[in-house]
Parts: sequence; structure tokens; C-alpha cells
Amino acid sequence: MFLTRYFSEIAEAVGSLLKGMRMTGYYFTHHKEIITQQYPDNRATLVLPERFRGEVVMTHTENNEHRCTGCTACELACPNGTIKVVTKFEVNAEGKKKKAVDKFVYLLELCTMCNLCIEACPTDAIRMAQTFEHSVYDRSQLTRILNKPDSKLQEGVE
Amino acid sequence: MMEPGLYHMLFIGAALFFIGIYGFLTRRNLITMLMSLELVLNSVCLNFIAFNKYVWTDRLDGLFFTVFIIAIAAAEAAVAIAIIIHLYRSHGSIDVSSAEDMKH
Amino acid sequence: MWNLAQLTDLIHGWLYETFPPAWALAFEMIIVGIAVIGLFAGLGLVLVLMERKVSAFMQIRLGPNRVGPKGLMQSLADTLKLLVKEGMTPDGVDRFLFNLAPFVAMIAAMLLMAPIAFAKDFQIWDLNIGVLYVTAISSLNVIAILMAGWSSNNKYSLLGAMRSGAQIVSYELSAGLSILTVVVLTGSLQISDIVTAQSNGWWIFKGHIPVIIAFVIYMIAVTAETNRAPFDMAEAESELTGGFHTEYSGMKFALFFLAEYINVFIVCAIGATLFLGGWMPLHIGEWTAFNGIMDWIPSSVWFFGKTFFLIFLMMWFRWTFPRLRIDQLLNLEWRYLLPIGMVNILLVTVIAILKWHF
Amino acid sequence: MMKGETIVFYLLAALTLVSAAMAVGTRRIFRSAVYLLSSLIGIAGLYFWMRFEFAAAVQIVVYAGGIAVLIIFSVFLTQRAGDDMPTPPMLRTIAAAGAALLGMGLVMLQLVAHPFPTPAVAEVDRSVSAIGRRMLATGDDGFALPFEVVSLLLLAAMIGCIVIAMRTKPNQP
Repeated sequence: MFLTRYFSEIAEAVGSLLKGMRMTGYYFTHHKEIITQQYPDNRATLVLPERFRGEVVMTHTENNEHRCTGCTACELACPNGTIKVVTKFEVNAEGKKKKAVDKFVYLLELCTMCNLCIEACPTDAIRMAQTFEHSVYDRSQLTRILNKPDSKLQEGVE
Repeated sequence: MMEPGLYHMLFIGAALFFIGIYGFLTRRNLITMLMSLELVLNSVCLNFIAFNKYVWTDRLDGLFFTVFIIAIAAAEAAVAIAIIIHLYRSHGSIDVSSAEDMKH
Repeated sequence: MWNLAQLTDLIHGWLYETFPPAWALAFEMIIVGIAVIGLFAGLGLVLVLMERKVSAFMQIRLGPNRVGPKGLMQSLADTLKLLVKEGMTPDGVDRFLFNLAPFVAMIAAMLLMAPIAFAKDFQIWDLNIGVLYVTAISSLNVIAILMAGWSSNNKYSLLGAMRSGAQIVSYELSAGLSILTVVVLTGSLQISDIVTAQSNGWWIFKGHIPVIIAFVIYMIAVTAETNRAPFDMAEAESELTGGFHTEYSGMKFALFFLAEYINVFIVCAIGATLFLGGWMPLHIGEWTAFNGIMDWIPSSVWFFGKTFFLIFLMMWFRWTFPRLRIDQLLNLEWRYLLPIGMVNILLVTVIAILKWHF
Repeated sequence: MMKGETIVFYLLAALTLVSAAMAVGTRRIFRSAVYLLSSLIGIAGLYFWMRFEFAAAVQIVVYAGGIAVLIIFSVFLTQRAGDDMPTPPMLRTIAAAGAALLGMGLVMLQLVAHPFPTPAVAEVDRSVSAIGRRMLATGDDGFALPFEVVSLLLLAAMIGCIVIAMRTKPNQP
């Protein structure tokens, strides 16, 4: 029947439009749900989501020890060639030579924060930090060495 | 003669009429000819209103004639433009000379 | 109390005592002109800021909040920027029409101010054909858009202008029909008559369902007529790079922009006058105490309150609905709004003849 | 000193006549349409000046809002931007101008010579409701029949436009 279809179309259209207007009207009347961050002003109180990925850092304990064994699994996992692990051989107390990390070079300018290196790391030595203010005046400052000077491998990490 | 009255209105009406006639005679483009015709119709309307205002003040006939002329002009313009656009589609031009094959 | 007629009478009397009549009339015209231009500037500033704030809140944003307290000076800063920008005239345009078009848009908007009753006894020109005058002059708007579109010598502008022409000419019919429903009930085209006819209740309350339908159709049709989203086919940034005002910059663009907002204000003011009682306060039957309190609120506050409510409604449409395609747009008008409007006006005529309205 | 009303009249008359002359004189077709529009608005202003508000509003609604837009649309559909119309041949221009001037002279001679009757004093009520009553009255001074005839004519014009503008299918000859 033509007329019933005509009017049911109109009723349907009006109903769906009112639904949309109810949604925007809800947002309009609930100012507390505003998600805009007034960024530079609220830097002190800024809370980032837990899973936000800013840059790769290496965790160090208070004794200046890290957990990186220099296995280069992260280097292999990285799709962009962001990480270069320079290794050296250390002589341990028993007189054996052992591979250890010399410089963990991280090229921030190439990194896409894809998290693959963190997943590849067998010893949980690196993690994603939440810092995001990365702008610098010189590109060379984006090349970072993640292991702190004179840091040692944590005991018991193989 | 400074105070505007019937003669001023009739002068404007006559001038508009002959401006329209001049345009109708010189132009060969159908749309501009239609525009000239609109001027002619308007001059007639103006005369009707002027006579209603200054001579037969106790009647409304001039106003009614104007309203009916405007309605007819609207119908005429709509039909004319439909014909013009159809002519443009079939002949690719709206010059009156392109419509000459209707003679045969 | 709150009587603006005393103020206007005072100025009128003083002018006619001090100056010869011709000069007094000229001065009155100048005063009215300055008042209208001042209202334009004020409305432009307020409406632009309101639109940005409303859109921001509806999209869970904050909106402008840097210039001045809570961003209140933002539109002032925008105006300053547009004023000092270079007004470019591109090569190959029809210079005369290109520069004339924004002013035609402004003049049409200014002429529309004449019959609007801003408060009790506060009206520039109480024409006996008030509503018809408004529909007549508002159709001049399309001419400015067509002029801008053609003279820009740009295919996007031309397309925008043609879309806008088709749209405005067709939606004018629906707007006119819904205006006619109120005219049928009132029996007069004069704005002051229409307002006083609503002293015992606004038409939207005492006109039964047909007037409500007419109100809905009116709001849809004027949203289309002022080229606002979801009917902004003439500008359609994402398809036509701005449509008819693609080539405009600086002050000429600002005039188009301002004319759009003034038109929004005017159609909302007319809608408020026709359906929501203009400056008439809300009265409910025999509740004298309630009616007394409502009378105490000045009439201009009532008028602007209703108008801004309708403007808010239009902004709500704009920031909720997606843009229509041109064929959907014409479908909506010719298949739905126009037939419904015609049946509606028949219903209203029956109601008016049988005196069912109260 | 002239009254304000007189000045307004002369301004409106000048607007009407000058823009009408430019409408038939210019070689750019879109400008011609815009000048025609301003001439029509000038005539509406003259109606306002004579206190025929209803006629003025109808003039603006139908001419400015309808016919001018139609004409501009047909210009959009049939012309290219930037094209000028060719100048008419000199002979035709002179002949047309001569004919128009001659006719104008003859009409003006008749006009000045003819005495028009003095007006009846009482002005009839020209409000919209009075116009509406006359429009639908069937008596001696009613206009119900022309009204119906015009509405029939509009219907016929509408059907005619639809028939003319209907696109014939491309595969048929």
C-alpha cells in the first residue's frame, strides 16, 4: 500500500533524526564528558592512558643495573632498524668470556612505537615510556644510548 | 511639473515599453529577447497601476490586471525557457536563426 | 514598565520640535540605520561565537577559549583578521558583479529587518503586508549567490550557485505554505496583528496539530533556504571547496558570512513571531499570578529568547545531521514537504472556517 | 526645495530606466539579466511609492524570485562564462532605435495632448483582505472568473513545461 509505506517512511525518518538529536543533545548538556585536554596548561596534571607508547627506554634499578643481555632479539624484531645493539665481551669472575651489551643505540627518529621490540625481549629489559615531548633542535639528539654509563647486568638474568 | 504625478508614471511606462521594443528588435539571442518582452509587460503593469492610483482611485481594477499579468508572465517565461532549453539541446545554439528550420 | 514606546516617542517628539519635519525624518532614518547596522555587528559577533561553542559542546570539545575570558573575544579577533586581510579579485572575473554580489547579499538581509517586531511597540516599519514582504525580499538572496557563482569564473562556484538556486527556489514554496497556515488562522499579514492575535496563547499551542506540522516544515525549509547544513549544498566544503564563495577573501567573504548569520536570525525571528508569539509573554489560561510574573519580564527578552531558541535548534540540526545529496534534497522537498504542506493548509482552512481554534 | 518623496521618486525612476537601458544595451548576457532584475526591483519600488504594497510584493516574489532566477538559470545552462554576444549590425541598430524613438515621440504627443479625468476623491481600501474579497467575488466588480482562468492557464503551462522538458530516451529516434 503506497500511503502506509509513505507515512511509515516519514515516521522512521523522524524517529532516526530525533535519535541523533538526542545523542548530540546529551553531549551538549553533559559538559563533564568533554575529552579535550588543554595540553600545555595542564602539563602538571596530565594523565596519559596506561597503554600510551612514547619512546623505548631501558629499566635500571637503583644500583645502576639493567636486564639487557645483548641478545639482539629486539634488533632483529625491529622493522625499521631503529635499534643497534653493540656488544662486547666481558670477563666474569670465573674467568670466562661472556657477551654483554656495550651500547644500546636507539634511533628515535626512525621509531614508530610499534612495540615489537618490547614483545621480542626475552628478559623484559626495555619498555615503553610515556614521555612524548620529543622535539629537539638537532637531529643528532634523537640518537640515544639507552644503557646508562657504567651500568651492569642485573644478577641472575641470563 | 516637478511634483510626480500621472504623467511622470506614464512617461516611465512609455520609455520602458520602447526600451523593450528596441531590445526585442536588436537582439538575436532568445533569452535576451525574452528579457525585452518582460520589460514590455512591466511597462504595461506600471501603466495599469498608475491609472488606478491617479485616475480611478475608487476602483481596484488596475491592481487586479497587474496581478493577473504578472501571473501570466510567469507562465509565459516558464514555457519560453523550457522551449529555449529544448532548442539548445537539439540545435546547440539559442540564436533565433537556428530555429529557422521550423519554417519548412 | 519596560515600555520602549515611551523612548521612541521621546526621541520622535524631540526631533520634530527641534528641526523642520524633513530634517527630523532624515535624522530618524539615520538613527534607524545606525541601530540596524549596530544590531548587525552585534548579532554577527554573538552568533559566530555561539555557533562555535554549540558545535564544540556537541562534539565533546571545548571550542574557542583563548582570546578573552572563556574565549568571548574570539569573534572580535576573527573580525579584525578579516578586516585587515587583502581583498583579492582574481584574474578573469566579471569585476563589477564580483564586487557587487556581497553587497547585494547584505542589502537583502538589511531590508528584511524592517517589519520585525523586536519588542512591544518597537518596530521599524509595520507594513500591512509584513509577512509577504519578508518572503518577497528573502527571495532576493538567491540572486546574490547566483551573481557570485557566475562572476567568479570558477566551475565550483558555478556548480554551488546552481545547486543553491534550485534549492532555494524549491524550498521557498514550503516555507511560504507553512507561513500561510498562520496567516489563515490570523486573517492578516501584518506582523503586529499576528502578534496580538496570540495574546491568549501562542499559535503552536492553540492551533492544534496542523500548526505544529507547519512549524516543523517551516524549520526544515528555512534551514534549507539559508543554506545551512544539512542542506549546505551551495558551499559543501568537501565537494565544492566552498561553493559560491570560493574566490572571495577578506572583507567580501566576511560580508557573505555575516549575511548568512543575519538571515538565520531573521528567519528564526519570523518563525518565533509566527508560531511562538513574538514578544508576547507566555500566558496560561486563568493563572493570574503566573501571568503577572510572565508580564514582568520585558517583551524584548521574550522575543530574543524565542529567537535564540530557534537559532539553537538550527545549530543543533547542523551539528547532528550529515549533508544530503542534491537528488535527496529535491526528493525531500517535492515528495514529502510540499504535499504534506498542501494537505496541511487545507486542514488549517477547515479549522479556521469551523472556528475550532481557541 | 523638493520633498523627500519627490527625491525618492526620481531615484526610483532613474534606477528603473537606466538599468532597463543597460539591460538591452550590454553585450554580456549575465549582466543583462542582472540589470533587468534591478529594473524590475525599481518598478516594485515605484509600486511601493504609490502605496500599492501588495502589487509590489507580488512583483518582487514573482519577478525577482521566480522569473529572474529562471532566466539566470537558462543563461547558466546555455552560455559559457566570458563569452560576449556579437554586436548587432549597424543598420539594424539604427532602424530599431529609430522605430523606438519614433514610437516614443508619437505616444508622448498623444499623452501630453490627452486630458485625463480628474480623480474621484475617495481612495478605496487596498488592504490585502479587501483585495482577497474582490478577487473571489462573483458580482459585478468581482474577479472570480479571471482568477479561475489564470489558475487553469498556470496548470496548462506547468503541464506544457513538463512535456517539453521531458527527455526523450536516447535509443529512440
